[in-house]
Amino acid sequence: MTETVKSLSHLELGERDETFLGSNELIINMGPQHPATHGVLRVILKLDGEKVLGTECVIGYLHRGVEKIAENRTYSMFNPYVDRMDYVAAVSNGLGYCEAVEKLLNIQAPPRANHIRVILTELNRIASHQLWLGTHALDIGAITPLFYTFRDREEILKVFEKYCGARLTTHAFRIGGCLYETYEGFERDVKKFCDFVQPKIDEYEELLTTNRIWVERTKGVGVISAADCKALGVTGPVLRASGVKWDIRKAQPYANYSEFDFEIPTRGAGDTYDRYMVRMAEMRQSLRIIRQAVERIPEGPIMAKVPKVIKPPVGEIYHSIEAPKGELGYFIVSDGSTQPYRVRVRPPSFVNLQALDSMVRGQLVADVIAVIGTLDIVLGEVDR
Amino acid sequence: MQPVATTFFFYFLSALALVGGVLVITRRNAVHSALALIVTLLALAGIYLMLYAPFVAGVQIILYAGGIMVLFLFVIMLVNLERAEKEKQFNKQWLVAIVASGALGLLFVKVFTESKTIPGLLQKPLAELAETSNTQQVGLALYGNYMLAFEIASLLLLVAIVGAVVMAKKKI
Amino acid sequence: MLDYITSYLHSNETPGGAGNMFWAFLYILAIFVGLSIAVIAMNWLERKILAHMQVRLGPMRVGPHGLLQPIADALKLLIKEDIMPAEADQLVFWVAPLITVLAAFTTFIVVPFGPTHAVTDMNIGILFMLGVSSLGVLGIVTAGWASNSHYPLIGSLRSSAQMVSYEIAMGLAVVSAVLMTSLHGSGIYGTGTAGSGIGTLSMIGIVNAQQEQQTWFAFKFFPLGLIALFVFAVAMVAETNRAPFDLPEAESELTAGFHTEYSGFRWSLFFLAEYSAMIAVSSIAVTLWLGGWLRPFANLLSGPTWDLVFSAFPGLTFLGLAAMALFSAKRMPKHRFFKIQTLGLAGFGAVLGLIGLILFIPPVRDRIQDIYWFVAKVAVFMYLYIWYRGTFPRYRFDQLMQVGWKVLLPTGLAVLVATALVGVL
Amino acid sequence: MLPEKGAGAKPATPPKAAAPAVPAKPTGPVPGAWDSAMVARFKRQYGSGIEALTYLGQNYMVVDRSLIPNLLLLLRDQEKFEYCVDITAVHYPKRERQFDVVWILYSFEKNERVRVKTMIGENESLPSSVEIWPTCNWLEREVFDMFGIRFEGHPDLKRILLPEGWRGHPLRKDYGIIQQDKEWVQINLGIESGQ
Repeated sequence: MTETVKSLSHLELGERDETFLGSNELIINMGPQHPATHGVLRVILKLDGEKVLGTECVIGYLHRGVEKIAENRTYSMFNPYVDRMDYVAAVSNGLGYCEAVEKLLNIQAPPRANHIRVILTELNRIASHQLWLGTHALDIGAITPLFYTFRDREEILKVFEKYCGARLTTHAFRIGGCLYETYEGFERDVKKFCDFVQPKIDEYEELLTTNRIWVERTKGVGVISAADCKALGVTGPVLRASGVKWDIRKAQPYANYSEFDFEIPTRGAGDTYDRYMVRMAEMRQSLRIIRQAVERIPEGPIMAKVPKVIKPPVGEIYHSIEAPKGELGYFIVSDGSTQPYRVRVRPPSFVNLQALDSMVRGQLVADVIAVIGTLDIVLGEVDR
Repeated sequence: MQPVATTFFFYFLSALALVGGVLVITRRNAVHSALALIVTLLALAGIYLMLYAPFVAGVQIILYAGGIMVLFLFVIMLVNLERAEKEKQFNKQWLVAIVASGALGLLFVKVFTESKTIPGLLQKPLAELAETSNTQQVGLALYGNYMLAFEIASLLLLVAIVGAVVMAKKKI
Repeated sequence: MLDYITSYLHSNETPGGAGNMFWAFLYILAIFVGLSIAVIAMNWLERKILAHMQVRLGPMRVGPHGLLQPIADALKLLIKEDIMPAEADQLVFWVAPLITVLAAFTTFIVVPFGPTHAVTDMNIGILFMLGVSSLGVLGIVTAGWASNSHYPLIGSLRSSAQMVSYEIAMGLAVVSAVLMTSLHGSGIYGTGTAGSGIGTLSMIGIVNAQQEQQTWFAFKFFPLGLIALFVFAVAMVAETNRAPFDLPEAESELTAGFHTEYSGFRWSLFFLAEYSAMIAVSSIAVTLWLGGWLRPFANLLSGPTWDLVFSAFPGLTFLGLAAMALFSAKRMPKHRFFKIQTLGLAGFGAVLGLIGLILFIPPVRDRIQDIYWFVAKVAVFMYLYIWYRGTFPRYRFDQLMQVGWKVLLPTGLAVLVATALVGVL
Repeated sequence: MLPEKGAGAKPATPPKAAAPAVPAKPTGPVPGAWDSAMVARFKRQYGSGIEALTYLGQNYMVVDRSLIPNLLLLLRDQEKFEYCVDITAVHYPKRERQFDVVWILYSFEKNERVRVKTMIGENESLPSSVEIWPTCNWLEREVFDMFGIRFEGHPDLKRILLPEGWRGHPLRKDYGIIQQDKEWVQINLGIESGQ
């Protein structure tokens, strides 16, 4: 335990309560196997009684050196590794990587491929938000939403399985478009899913939104202001819940998002309740996009003309997409050979987790678990 | 309600109370003595029942055993016990102990013998307090002629509560 | 000896009241058996109902529809090794579960299943129940302390603080109900019936008062009774550490519950104590506000025909259960493996049907009326407990204390004062 | 066992954008000069130290190491790049100043993204930009963890992903892909080797 105390030394602590009874500080170690830390995250809490004075996150338990591996694989061989980072939203990882390399190769995926990509990414966003809602509600004590959300998420995983054979780490896209043509009945399944899940989202809201105890446990908990979000580089639903109307799908559209009309839900207070509302609204917006995309899916090739051996010209580019957790960016440096010289992944969970300390300071221990839940972090992406 | 085998219950309960009392002072571990104290209090509640005072017995269980003893245990747990256990338990002052207990014993004997001669000492013979309306009688007495004492006592408690809050409150 | 036994039969007092030790012992035995059956049933019901609320099936494997699951659980708990932590305090560790179970069971001495069906009719009935249920806190405090490890200690301190603070709210709600036994109120609120005028603490007395005043206290002085019932209902959930107030055992919290160090039989004692405390506290609520063993609409739909209809209810419920069992037996898969289970289920259905028929025989039917209605009302409260667990997230500890002290206590006081005022006006 | 790739097939193009000597393939897009009002302002202020380029529509500036702390401050305050997307580094063992440290900045108002690159040598260090953007705290720790580039003024510069006692910086080109700090593994995990 001594080395953790040393590492906490730098923490400038919140003001301590000079109580009459002079309660002593407590250093508690939460994780890395704690049930509510969504994977292997270890949080060292410095407590004054029940109040949190300061926290420090110890990460790296799931570090697999993805960026080092990238330098020893060819471009298309690295594709499956990308799904293993944020294993909950694997499809968006794949989309980001493929589009980055396509940008390097200066080629454009055909419209049909783009439509398929948008449909699958938005389905994946709903699945990721559902998983988030289930586990987040479970941490705060509501047992039932977990079963509802996982039952509905199962439908999405079935569509993935039918389309590309895998449920979670799908490896659905290839550089230049999609490899698999949509199975017949794909549109029917997706439409059926949309109609199936639309009332289900209202069902989640019925359970939680006006539930007094849920409101009391989430309103005013883990507040972060818009300025802090920008300074800490926090993106995604957390940023939008603090009132910043910014979404890469609108700001810098990629993969023909510009053709679909959808809004970006934002709320002002930047607390756990607002992040919950933003993500619920985002699920509905994703459904709108999917419905439009399924209607207008054009015929045509699904793969652009890509050389058999991908050797992009020398140069570097940065391409980022709106993953369910925030801005997921790929900075690829190519030296003209078949293997990337350097692939840097900018993971949203890693940067959002950094905001945990400022959001939790002064709150109670029970809120630390609620805030970790609301940040929606996936440790595969944090540790890479 | 005709009394049932009172003599047996009387001796059993008073023995229980005595043993509990002794245990309270001889136990080295604070929690054990607290439990022993609870046993004595419950035994007392039993004896009250035998004196046809069910209301007092009920209150005894709720207040003493259920309320105060829980707070005793709270305090015992929060204050760390190691220090208390190391200190010497008995201060070996036998002489003072004998004198004090002797005086107390004399007092009891005096009161008991006198009560038969001076009528007013134990006002009413026990059985008279009708068993069914016991609570009503207590209520009437409390709010009737002992109203003032009742109010003063509640004021005192209020002061104690305010004091406790002031002490424990972190930031006023 | 024999006449000692038969002498009680035609007396209309509770066995305790009549000083008849033999029958009192018999009643205690009946309550023990009844309670353990209820706990077993609750265990199965909770898992099944909670499962169906969460779109899943619940235990299905052990016996038809998991009917033998509670027995399997009980057996498992008995066989499991009963570890006592090394430096735990032997005596206190051993005593703690006993205290909780004793407290949970002794409350049933005064629970009135019928005008004469209670072990004894203490004239301080409700006071006794509250007192003994507050003893349960001691068990929890000592359990947390005896396990001699950091987290159960904090867990036990938290749960006892919670129980102590909700006891007060419970007491206030109970006092306002007791007030109603004597006050009839004149003017607009008057119930218009002459009552005995003297209030009573005894449980059977309270139900008799409700019978005389021909109104359940929940509906007397219209909003007040209901508010008092609501205050009591919330406080009782907190008192038994259940559903939204089950903070101490919350697995996502840092502190574990007070019974983490316990295992095997001792842990099952806590489990038993929790369920019997739930039943005890619900029976207080039923006796005080929902007219104990009185059948619903006793005055509205009075008259022999209605009596007949209502008296058929016990038989009908059992026949309904039997129908359900037989129906699901029919729907069991035809596979050879399921043969025994289908037979078992059909047999269970037959037994239920038989009980249903017996309950239609007039002498049995009249005697069972009181107990049936009382148990039915307690069952409603049990369902509420499970429903809470399915829907509510968990309160944070400070919010939990805040609800107790800043919401329930003032409302309890207000209802008390209001009842007194309305009663006297 | 993967064939050990040669130490970097070909040095990347030096900033002066000499034509890449790839024989058969037609020359790919070449980073062209990028001039905008902002670049002009910076050039006037700092003169030689800045070289603004654009490649495939993405603008970036190669900046001399000395300008780093105040140029970034300028970018944040005047040019409203208040969101520091990412800090990373690239290791070119062949060059005399081996590391490229890259800041990726984004401005919400102008909806524009820019990259600032600077080159530093083996054991040179850089002023930390945690005061400018608090998000750089973990990002710089990761660059230090993976490349060994020290950032002065960083509140708590220590490894973030790798265990604290680990020796070696994996993302350097000379750090083999199967290489491991065997000693750390033996001491802490008590197993012979991680492979």
